[in-house]
Amino acid sequence: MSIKTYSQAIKDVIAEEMRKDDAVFIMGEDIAEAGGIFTCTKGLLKEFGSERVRNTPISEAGFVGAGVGAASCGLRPIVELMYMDFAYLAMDQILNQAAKIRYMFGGNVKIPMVIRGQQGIGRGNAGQHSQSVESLFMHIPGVKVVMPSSPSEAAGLLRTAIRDDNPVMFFEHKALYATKGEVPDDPEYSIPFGKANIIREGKDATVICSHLYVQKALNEAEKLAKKNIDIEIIDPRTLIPFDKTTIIKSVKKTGRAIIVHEAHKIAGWGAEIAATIMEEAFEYLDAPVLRLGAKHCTLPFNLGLENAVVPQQEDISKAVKKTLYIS
Amino acid sequence: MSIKTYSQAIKDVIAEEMRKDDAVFIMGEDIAEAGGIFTCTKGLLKEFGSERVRNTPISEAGFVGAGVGAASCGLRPIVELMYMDFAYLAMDQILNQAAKIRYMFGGNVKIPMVIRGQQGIGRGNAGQHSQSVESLFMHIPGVKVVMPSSPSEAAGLLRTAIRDDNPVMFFEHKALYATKGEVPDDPEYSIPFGKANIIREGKDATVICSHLYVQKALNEAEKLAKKNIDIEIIDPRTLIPFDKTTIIKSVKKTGRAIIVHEAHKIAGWGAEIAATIMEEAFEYLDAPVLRLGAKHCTLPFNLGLENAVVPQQEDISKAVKKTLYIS
Amino acid sequence: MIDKERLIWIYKTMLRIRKFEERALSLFESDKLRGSVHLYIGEEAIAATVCSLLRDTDYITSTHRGHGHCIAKGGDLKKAMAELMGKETGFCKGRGGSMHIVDMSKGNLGANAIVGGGIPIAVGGALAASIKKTDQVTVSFFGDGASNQGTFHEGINLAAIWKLPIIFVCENNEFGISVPVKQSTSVKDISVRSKSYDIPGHTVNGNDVFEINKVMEEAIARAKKGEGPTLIECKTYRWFGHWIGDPQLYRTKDEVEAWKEKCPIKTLKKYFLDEKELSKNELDEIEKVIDKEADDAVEFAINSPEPDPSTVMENVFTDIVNF
Amino acid sequence: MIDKERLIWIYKTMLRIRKFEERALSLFESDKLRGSVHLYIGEEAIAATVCSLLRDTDYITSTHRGHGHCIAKGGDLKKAMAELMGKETGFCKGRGGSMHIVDMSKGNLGANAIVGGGIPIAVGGALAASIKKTDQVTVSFFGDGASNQGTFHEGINLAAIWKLPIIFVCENNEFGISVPVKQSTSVKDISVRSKSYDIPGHTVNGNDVFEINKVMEEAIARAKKGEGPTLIECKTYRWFGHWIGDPQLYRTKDEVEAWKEKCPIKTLKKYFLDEKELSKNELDEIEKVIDKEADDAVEFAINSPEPDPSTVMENVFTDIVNF
Ligand SMILES: Cc1ncc(C[n+]2csc(CCOP(=O)(O)OP(=O)(O)O)c2C)c(N)n1
Ligand SMILES: Cc1ncc(C[n+]2csc(CCOP(=O)(O)OP(=O)(O)O)c2C)c(N)n1
Ligand SMILES: [Mg+2]
Ligand SMILES: [Mg+2]
Repeated sequence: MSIKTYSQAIKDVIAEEMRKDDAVFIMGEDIAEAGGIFTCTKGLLKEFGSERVRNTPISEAGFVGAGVGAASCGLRPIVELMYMDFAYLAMDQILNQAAKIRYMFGGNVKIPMVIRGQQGIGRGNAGQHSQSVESLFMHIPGVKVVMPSSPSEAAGLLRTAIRDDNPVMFFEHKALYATKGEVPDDPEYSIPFGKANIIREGKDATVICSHLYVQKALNEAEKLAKKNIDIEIIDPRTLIPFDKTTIIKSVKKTGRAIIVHEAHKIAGWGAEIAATIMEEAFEYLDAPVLRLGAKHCTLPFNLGLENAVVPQQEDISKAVKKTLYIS
Repeated sequence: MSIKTYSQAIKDVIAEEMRKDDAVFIMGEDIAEAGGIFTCTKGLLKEFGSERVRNTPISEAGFVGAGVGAASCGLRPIVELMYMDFAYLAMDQILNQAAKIRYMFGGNVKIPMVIRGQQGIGRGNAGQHSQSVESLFMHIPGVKVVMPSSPSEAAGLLRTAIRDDNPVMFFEHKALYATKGEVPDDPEYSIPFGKANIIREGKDATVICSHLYVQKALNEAEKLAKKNIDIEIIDPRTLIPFDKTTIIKSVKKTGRAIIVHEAHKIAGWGAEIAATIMEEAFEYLDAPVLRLGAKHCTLPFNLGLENAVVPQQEDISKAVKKTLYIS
Repeated sequence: MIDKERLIWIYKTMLRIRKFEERALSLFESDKLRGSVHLYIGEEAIAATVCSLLRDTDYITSTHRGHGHCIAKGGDLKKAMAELMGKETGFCKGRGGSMHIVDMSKGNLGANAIVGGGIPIAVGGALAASIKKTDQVTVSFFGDGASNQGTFHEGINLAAIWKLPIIFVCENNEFGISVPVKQSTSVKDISVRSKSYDIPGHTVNGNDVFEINKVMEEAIARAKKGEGPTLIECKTYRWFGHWIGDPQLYRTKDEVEAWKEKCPIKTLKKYFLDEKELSKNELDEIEKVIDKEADDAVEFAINSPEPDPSTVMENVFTDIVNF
Repeated sequence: MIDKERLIWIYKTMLRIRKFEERALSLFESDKLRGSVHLYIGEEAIAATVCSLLRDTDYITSTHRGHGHCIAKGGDLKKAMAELMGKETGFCKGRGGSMHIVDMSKGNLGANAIVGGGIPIAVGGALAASIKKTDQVTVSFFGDGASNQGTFHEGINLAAIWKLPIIFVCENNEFGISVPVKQSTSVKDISVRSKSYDIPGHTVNGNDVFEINKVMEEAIARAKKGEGPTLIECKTYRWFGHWIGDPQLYRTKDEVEAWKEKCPIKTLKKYFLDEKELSKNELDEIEKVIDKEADDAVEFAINSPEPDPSTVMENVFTDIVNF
């Protein structure tokens, strides 16, 4: 085990996988000499050279598409989007091309490609640089959707992503890069997709969350514990594929569920999980599944407003109590 | 009243609004001389001239963005996307620009703009020309989302869209263009956004659907009626804004709900409605809300496969019976 | 320079495309085939000549108007026709149809129903060759309309700065559906746009195999020497409507007839006869063989099974099948 | 030709931008201001000269590096500084911050945090003017990096075929964040890309108000005559890091210092003195006034109220507020 930041964990896995497999390469804006504006590719240029560590022009559709083509032809590109908000500029290449090619081509091509980058609030970057866009990619078939919430998950899930033979959307969170945590030194350490992480066991209500909300939920769990409320916290880790089993099992135990995400509430992934829980565990539910998500509002620049848009830590306890009909 | 097709209804409203308001103009691929490949702009060039009826190059980001700019500067553009699948090419201009400008700019600009076009299956157009993408636009704040299911709704909702001061995503369905129906002759006829349409009253279960599934649900309703099952059918008509009131009222009456759409089930708008119904009418539910939507699979070319992906008419009755615990 | 053998190959290839599409057209008209079918008839010289210079290991990306590219790159007529009919034996097992034909065994990275969508993908193919240090070249085919997409600009710029072994072949057939080039495109010769990337650009008669061959040979040599991309514009014309049933109000019958006079197949046939490279008998024999090949493709396609709906979820991913 | 009055206006405007940003920098460094702040210092000649030729009714679109454009277009320093601080009194009521300043009253259609995102919007502004048959012109400002976005290509092509009254002003400051132009861009002079649209293209010294003025005057005349767009590349340099704290490994201190010697403000000041257009005293007086103006802006911003969180849902739409 080593203590690493989330960004170090990411960089180390990229480097290890590039050492092991010549087919892996990385491209994106400012990732070479500068090492990425969030330092996730620092030092890679020096070790692997400019063929495999490429600065791109500011041409998101162009270089994501080049990743799709390179993947079709046997390479395993990692494409960094500086902000996941910029995925919109490459949306056709992601959702009409990368996601659909294998299927439309009858299985004759595979697209082993990771599109990774950070998203979310926390740096006052305003509306076009603070979104959480993972839900969009959950809806359209053909891409896997990954949400690491800690350094060890960043490492374990990224390794799986790089080795996956399919397009993977890998959503980092800007406010997690500096988080430190233990990461296994095993250069084969990986976390399978589709296995949720039970962060904390509990019996009174299930809180499903990821990214920043894992820590926030843990903080609230302690407070709730003092009031004899014992919550279970589950981080799905991947949205596609999704670990229904673990979540349904938990809800059957607790009878109550709350989903918390930074993405907008309306038509966000919380809706999918809530609807699924209802479909699969209706008779076990003692209260409606609740969802906490960002208001239906562009992320504002001002800090106070920003906080008014996304769920706050205390909202988790409030929601838990609501499902327990405690006022 | 006149009997019109869905496409005629659209064309007539565009023409009427262009006559009334010089600020309204339309642009898109092949909409001028050719009148649009689905004839929704036929004859407009002749009446309004090439300043206000413009063929565009195949540059979706460019001309959608030009719409945003023209709207900022006081015009009321209608932008036709030949297939809504191409919205991905203009995703940044739609979701980062049109949707956010007013908010980010503190309310100092308005973007009265309609982006319209057709989507869906039915013509063997395969994966990149058959999607139903409305759910994506429901999730990101700042655009209204409209789904007309009949000629009169196409007319009434499009008029409201053109007169709305906000960006409106107007989703037509390719398989509806030839549908005929009565359309009021009143050149002021409009349907407000956020008012669901109760297509059929019933007491046993609520079926929420739009586009092609309205007719399919009506067909099944007849069959079910013969078995003394009386369903209520509601077409939300607009997803943003969404008429929660009508739907919750209905579910409180029937105790059962089924949502049917052609969009993919996973993280589709059905999930949002299902989760909302649970939140607001939990204690009235006699069965879990069910969702029917396309499988998590790219739309295939082959007709048999295509039908295997999207909900079939009979699936509606099956789902209704399931919520009634009738086997 | 085109040697006799290659010239005959080009001729046969053009004929193969023509005969294939004539049958596709009649199948469509008799409702045996559905969906979007865009005919390449009239433009055959481009795909045939370009691909006569490529090996199976070289890559191409194709368009919505992709039958010609597929066949010229060595694609099997049977699998192509089966795909058009949505059959399990087609190139894509009936999942893709006319607009999504792929043939990896011949280096065809696939057709694309998004105008301009294939350009960055081709750049990626060339990037793969460059990273792997192979001598593969990539050709990206696209239309005049596609040259107004952002991907054209982004893709060529990428290829130019990275000096990738790729050739951008713009098939300028005067229209994007109903819109004439001059209404959509700010330059007369699209090859002028090469200047934006500091790469060579050529405009040639796209119905003339010798002209196309000359610039392609140069472009391939350049690509293989690591000097980067070339943009080639081939001026041509599609004989049929954009889609079957297209009223074609945007052009006159006379214009179409005049272009039919410039038929690349007829021209090359005349050349063979004039130069006494091939006799009338030999040419008839070629035609007979290809007619048979095309008929066999139709028969194969018609007799092929439909895909089994229970397999519909296969190949969304390489692994997950159930959700 | 620049008359004395306009030249003084340009000088004052450059100074206003400079002084404004110096204060923004120190507020940021003392943690009084957060978010993304991109300084225009060193590049002031472009915005000031270009906007000296525009009226309030003319439009501009701006970028992530937008303070200069906003101020040059007549934007109030107080509202600008308040916006940088996220205050209710800012141009966007604190919703937008540095990267989203807008000022419709002066024809500033807004900054944009998406590189290249403003180009099609500017085309739309010009389209509106064209449809309404006004004589408004639109200027779209963007960087060298933006010239590799698809929107650059699509936007200029649209403007060219529609002969819109618009001028594309590329501020080539040698880098897109850490990436030097020659690593990202396939041409040395970005103005060459005008050839792709059959429009005039000019490369000028972006620190020289006279050079910029000359090509801008031509471009505006052309726009007003209905002859269509012009592409102008202004070569310049940003003195500070891309963001505050940028380690700037991509360039040397010497290089930065050499560019500081080319300071457009210093140059114009020297010109005024050499030509005896303004005395040292007069120049000092100008500076004093602007220093005060900038200080007042800071004070105004600091003393302005934060937005009320209960209003956060306002202006998602013009009408709906509750969901
Ligand atoms: C992104 C996108 N926009 C629009 C279309 C609809 N469309 C299909 S083919 C076509 C015309 C293409 O013109 P061109 O590139 O010249 O190719 P051609 O059909 O003439 O061979 C259009 C607009 C599309 N398929 N994709
Ligand atoms: C679409 C998009 N991609 C990437 C970025 C991140 N980014 C912000 S500024 C910048 C560099 C822009 O370079 P240039 O256009 O030359 O403008 P400059 O900053 O040099 O003024 C980049 C890559 C962005 N904001 N938008
Ligand atoms: Mg064409
Ligand atoms: Mg720059």
